[in-house]
Amino acid sequence: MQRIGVFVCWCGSNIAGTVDVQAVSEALKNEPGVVFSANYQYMCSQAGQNMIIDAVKEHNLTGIVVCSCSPRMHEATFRKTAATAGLNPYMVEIANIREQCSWVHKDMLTGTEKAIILGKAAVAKVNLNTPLVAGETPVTKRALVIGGGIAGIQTALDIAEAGFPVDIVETKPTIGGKMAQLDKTFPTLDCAACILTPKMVDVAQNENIRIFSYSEVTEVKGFVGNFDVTVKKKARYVNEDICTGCGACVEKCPMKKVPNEFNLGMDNRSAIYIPFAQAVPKVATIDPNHCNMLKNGRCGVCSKVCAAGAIDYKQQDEYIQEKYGAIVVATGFNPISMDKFDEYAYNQSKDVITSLEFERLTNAAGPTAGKLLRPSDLKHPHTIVFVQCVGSRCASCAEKGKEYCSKICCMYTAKHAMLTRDKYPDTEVYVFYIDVRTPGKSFDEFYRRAVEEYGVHYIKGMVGKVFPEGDKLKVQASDLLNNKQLHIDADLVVLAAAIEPDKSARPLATMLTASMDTNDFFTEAHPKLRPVESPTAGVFLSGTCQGPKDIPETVSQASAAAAKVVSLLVKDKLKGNPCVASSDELMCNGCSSCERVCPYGAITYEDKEFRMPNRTVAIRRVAKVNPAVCQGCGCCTVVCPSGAMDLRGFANRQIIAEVDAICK
Amino acid sequence: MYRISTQSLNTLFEEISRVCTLYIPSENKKGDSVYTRYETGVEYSNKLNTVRSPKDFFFPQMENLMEFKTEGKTVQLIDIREETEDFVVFGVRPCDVKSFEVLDNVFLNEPVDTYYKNRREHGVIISLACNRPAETCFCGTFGIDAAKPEGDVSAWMTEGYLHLKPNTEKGEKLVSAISGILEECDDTAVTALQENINNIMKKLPLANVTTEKFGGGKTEEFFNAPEWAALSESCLGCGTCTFVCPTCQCYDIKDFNTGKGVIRYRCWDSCMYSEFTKMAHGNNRLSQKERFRQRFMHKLVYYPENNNGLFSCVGCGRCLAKCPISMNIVKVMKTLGGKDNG
Amino acid sequence: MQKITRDLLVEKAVSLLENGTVDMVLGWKKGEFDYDITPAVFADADSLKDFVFDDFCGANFSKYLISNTKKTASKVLVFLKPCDTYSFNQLLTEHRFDREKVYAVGIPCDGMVDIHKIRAISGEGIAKIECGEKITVSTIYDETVNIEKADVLAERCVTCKSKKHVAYDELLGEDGEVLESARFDEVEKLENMTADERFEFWQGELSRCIRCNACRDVCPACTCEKCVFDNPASPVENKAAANSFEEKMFHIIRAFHVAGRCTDCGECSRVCPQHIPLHLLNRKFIKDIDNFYGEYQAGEEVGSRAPLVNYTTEDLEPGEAVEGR
Amino acid sequence: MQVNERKPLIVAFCCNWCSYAGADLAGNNRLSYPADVKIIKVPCSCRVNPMFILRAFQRGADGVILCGCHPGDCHYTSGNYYTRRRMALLFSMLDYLGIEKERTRVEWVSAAEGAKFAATMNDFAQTVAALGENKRLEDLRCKK
Repeated sequence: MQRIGVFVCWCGSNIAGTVDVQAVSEALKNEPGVVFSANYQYMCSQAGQNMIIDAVKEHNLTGIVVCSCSPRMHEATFRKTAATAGLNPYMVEIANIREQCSWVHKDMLTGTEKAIILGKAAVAKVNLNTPLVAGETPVTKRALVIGGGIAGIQTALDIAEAGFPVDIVETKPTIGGKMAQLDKTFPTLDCAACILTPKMVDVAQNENIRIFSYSEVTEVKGFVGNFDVTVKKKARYVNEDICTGCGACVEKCPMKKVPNEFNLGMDNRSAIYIPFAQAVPKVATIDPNHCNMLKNGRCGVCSKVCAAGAIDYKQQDEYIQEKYGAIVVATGFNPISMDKFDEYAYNQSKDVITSLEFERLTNAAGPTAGKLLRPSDLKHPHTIVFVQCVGSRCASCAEKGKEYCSKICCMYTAKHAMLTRDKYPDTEVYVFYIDVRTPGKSFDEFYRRAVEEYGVHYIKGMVGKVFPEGDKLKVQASDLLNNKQLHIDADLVVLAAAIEPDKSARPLATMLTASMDTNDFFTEAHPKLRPVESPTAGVFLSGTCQGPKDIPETVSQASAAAAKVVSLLVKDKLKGNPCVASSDELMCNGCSSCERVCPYGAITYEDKEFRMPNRTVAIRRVAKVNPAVCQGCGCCTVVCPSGAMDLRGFANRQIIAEVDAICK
Repeated sequence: MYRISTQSLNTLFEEISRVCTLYIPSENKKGDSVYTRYETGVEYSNKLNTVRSPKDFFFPQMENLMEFKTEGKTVQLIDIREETEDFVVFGVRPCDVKSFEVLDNVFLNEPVDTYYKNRREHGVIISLACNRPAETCFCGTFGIDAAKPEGDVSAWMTEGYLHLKPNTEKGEKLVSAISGILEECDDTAVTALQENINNIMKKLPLANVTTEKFGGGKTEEFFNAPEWAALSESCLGCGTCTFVCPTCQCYDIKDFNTGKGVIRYRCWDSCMYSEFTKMAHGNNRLSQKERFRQRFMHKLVYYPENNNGLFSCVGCGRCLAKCPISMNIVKVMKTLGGKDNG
Repeated sequence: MQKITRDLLVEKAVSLLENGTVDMVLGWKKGEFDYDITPAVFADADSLKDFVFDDFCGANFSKYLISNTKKTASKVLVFLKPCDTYSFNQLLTEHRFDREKVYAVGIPCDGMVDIHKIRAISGEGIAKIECGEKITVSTIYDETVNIEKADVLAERCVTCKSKKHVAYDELLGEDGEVLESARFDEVEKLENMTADERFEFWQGELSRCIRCNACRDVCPACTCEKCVFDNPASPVENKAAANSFEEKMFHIIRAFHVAGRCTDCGECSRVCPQHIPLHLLNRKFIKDIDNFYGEYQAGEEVGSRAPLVNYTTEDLEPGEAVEGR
Repeated sequence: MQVNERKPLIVAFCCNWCSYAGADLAGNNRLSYPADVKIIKVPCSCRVNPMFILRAFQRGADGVILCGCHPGDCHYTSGNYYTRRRMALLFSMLDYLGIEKERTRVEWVSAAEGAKFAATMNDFAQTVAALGENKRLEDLRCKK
């Protein structure tokens, strides 16, 4: 029989406001096994934890029930407390009387009644708890970073700096990501390339970092500390090790009419290409969809001009298998498609562009060499209308856009407006907005400068319609503050398109068994306290794959993720989850059902000798669970008809005890 | 002796059920005869045997004994027995009547099982002679006369009439309570029937199975007999034989936690089950052979040894008909009893 | 077509025993009457004198192979009717015995008869039964009844799903075909009733259960070392049903545990002393599995992946299951 | 308390990774649902044995709901796919036995769907309340 201590937390008034904590601790006193029951303002505080430690010693407690907030908050805390008090950490159960009781019920009587029942269920479970000891597994001291934008670059650099090998997998032929396409960065207006490209070079030169560019992750197996990952290196038809990046092939390639992705299709590139001058790795890639040699075997110019002999038309996709201890997801974002926003005439006029296209138009390395010219006629625009929140904060138009705020648009639009007015003071700049959101260091000052010093016309209201007429774009909009309709003849309209997670994120999440929210942003293990970890152990989040972020935020999260990875990789061994399946070999039939449903291949079989009646011996095939590989889902326990397979920490008896207690 | 026309059988049942609850054999949807509480419309079935034996009336498969309730740290014990009322069971075959004697020896000797005793005292048995014994019948082996049923009231079904003869005080009381619909008669018709039955009994295929070789004191002789292995070879270890048997009396006592208290109940157990009489040290019969042997040794050796030679089998034939693999006491007796047996 | 007779099987058994292929024969042993046949192990040619083969040899030997293959260093000879071969394969899929230790002889089957059905016609006191297309029953009361075999076929044989052997080392006679049987008709009939009618039907059927466990113990899919219903450590362990809840619990769990593994051999219903149509529970699962996840016959192939240890990403939702049939 | 105000009892099995977190989120956002719903945490919906569901009914539950990650999002990759098959068959069997199919339900609730969790529980509680007391899978011994 256990000696259980019950500790009811008030959580200030969070619980005590709706649950009579005194009544709960009194009621639970009479439950079987309970020898001590108390309540306290903040059980998670040092004083609260000390109270538990003292009670364990004073009352020789063998089990602890804490009625408090969700176990997702403080189960780990109280397990540590138990360990400090000399108890096995798995002798602790949490009754969630905050998130699943006091916060969802309003009436004190109802809340108290339910809290008591939840407490009883936890007591019933602890009565059947057994001390559990986690197994240990070695850690592969290598990290994988998926995505080579600024988030991936920063994470990789920080991990490498700590002395661990890191691989970056990037789908594009070069790392750099979206930041490489930007012109200037707010609010300091320093040039994006000037601050990014040195980091890219650092990556290339770091001995601890390998770059798999033009590659993607195709399979992830294993678990924290021991991931087995398959990376597909797509054939680029150029031997990376030999190519010097001289560019002779690019120059001579006869196929020069391929839309240039890097400039968002606003100019063309050749079939063999290097995305931009500072690309890392600086090697050429042949676009198989446009290369005549690959399509019909007629050409071969690049091969002829390549002095290094790096061209290899027969190159195949290559699959690389590697083991990693940790995985960082840094898959980034894309602006959403403007196809559904007919009202802005994006598909009808070349002069309606997105903000990212605007970045390329103002970038010295862009299609117009940095001169702000209209795409349609390459004339200088005199009236520019910026439309904010295109597809963002779109609660009523979820089929077109996103409900969330894309966060970065207010600031980059202010930047665009300011830079335009700075370089071309003869240009009238209008910005239509719902709200201007500028929380951030020096952000509001930046925005005010745009309005006050640069004379940008900020108009609260949305643009209803844009339509081309002659060489003008007719903009119909409302000015909510002055309550009037506006008609502006614009030369250029710039849409601040919402951003969304990269499309590769969803299948990747499935491979990683990492969860995502409904917008396909990765879910963090805790929104406040564990923002760079995914709920899947060993998988970390960096940058905009987790939610919209600007560069400084991305970089800080990237470094934070790196710190988490490093703190994982410095360990020689990892304590596993002791709540794993185990098979009672006396009852096991060896039928293989469990093996078939195990997603981790944790179950194997062995022929085992059993002593039978009358000194006979029988050999039977029985299941064995590898506790290091088992992740504790419990799927096997249900397909096992005899119940030989059970799950530690969530045993049949324990769950049934909870059911019984709840239904009493 | 009394009689009533078989056409007035329902009148008889109505009359008895006016006095107290009456159970009669009646056919269920599957064509099996089962004891059914009589009410208007329930039809009597003349089938030889009910699927379940009438031991259920005195020793039900499942019976709540008492209840515990806990209040804080105190335990309260509650007797949950309800007062049993008088009841009548009609149509109990001579073999089944004999089975009550086997059960009585177990439950009515010290320490007396009051649950059983209570029901036994309230039950009135109207037995019925077997006009058409089955091939599986071997009551004669155990000295039971299918033509002379015992019980509180004996009954015979002759051409056109049901004859009744009270044997006990309870029987007399019942007959006098319904005497209004009975007519007195002599025993000519019954004697003729008995003779007929006796002739049939001699012709039954199992008529020559004898208990000669068995009885108390034979443990040494049979316990290690090599034949047990082959006999039990294909036994599935199910409890069918024990549960349809009128004399099997083993039970287990268990507690059921309702969440609000604990109900202590008993239910039939079967020596064929792997957990039968499992004790703290483990199980004393580990193989099906041992469990199989236990059942027949008990019926043919241990029980008679402790009960003045009375065998714990009445030859009703239910296990012969119901065993999924057709292994049964007759095959055991014939195998162990030597060539001459049967 | 070669007629399969008792003598043919004995001849086969004797030759296999004598040439050393096997040292043990699983077969049907003669009983007291013409119908009470017991599965038995025959170790030598001499003992085979009690071997019988007739229309009462319904018992499925597959399950006996688990224990008997462990007892020999040589092989066990087993005679398998078509339906038995499915159980045989299913047990192999679940690694329950060593295939190398079995010599399986497939024998055709034109259906077994049900003594309960015969008795319902002939009455008690059966003295002799002569099998054939016409069955002649004589009683100890000097009556003789002629019965069409078709009228007294065992329920599972009436809706026989296959005359084809899916496993054997040697086949006697000719193999048959998988049949289009009407085995789901009864299930469908129940499905078409109202919920109240279904409840009443099953309440009535299951209330007769005496928890003798015969259905479980005979079932070739129920081969657990220790059944959850026998294991005192299990929360459902019990020796008798206290009420209708426990009756349902037992039968739902029993059927669920064999769902996707049950070959529909029908032994459960055959042995039930209370004539509960247990196969209608198993067949419900089989029918649902066929409808929800595509046709699947347990035991058709060794090593096939049973529906409950398998999935597709497009499976129907539990909420659609009732309508989805 | 009045007789007709009998509150239904609902047991909700929630997987640790999605639905339990979804329930927490409902709490964080103070989205209320009936207190009749009592949550039992399991690592994955695939941990739920049909026996647990029957047990809940035996002990007096009027409805049992199972919540897991959306298909494709299982923390353990495939657990909820097995859940889906098992429960489809179990629910169909319960219906076959004449037991109200509305008393059992499976819902996929992600960690982000606090609102869906609350709405689901409100709806289920209402459905179960409308069915009244569970009579067809009850064990009278547990109801005293």
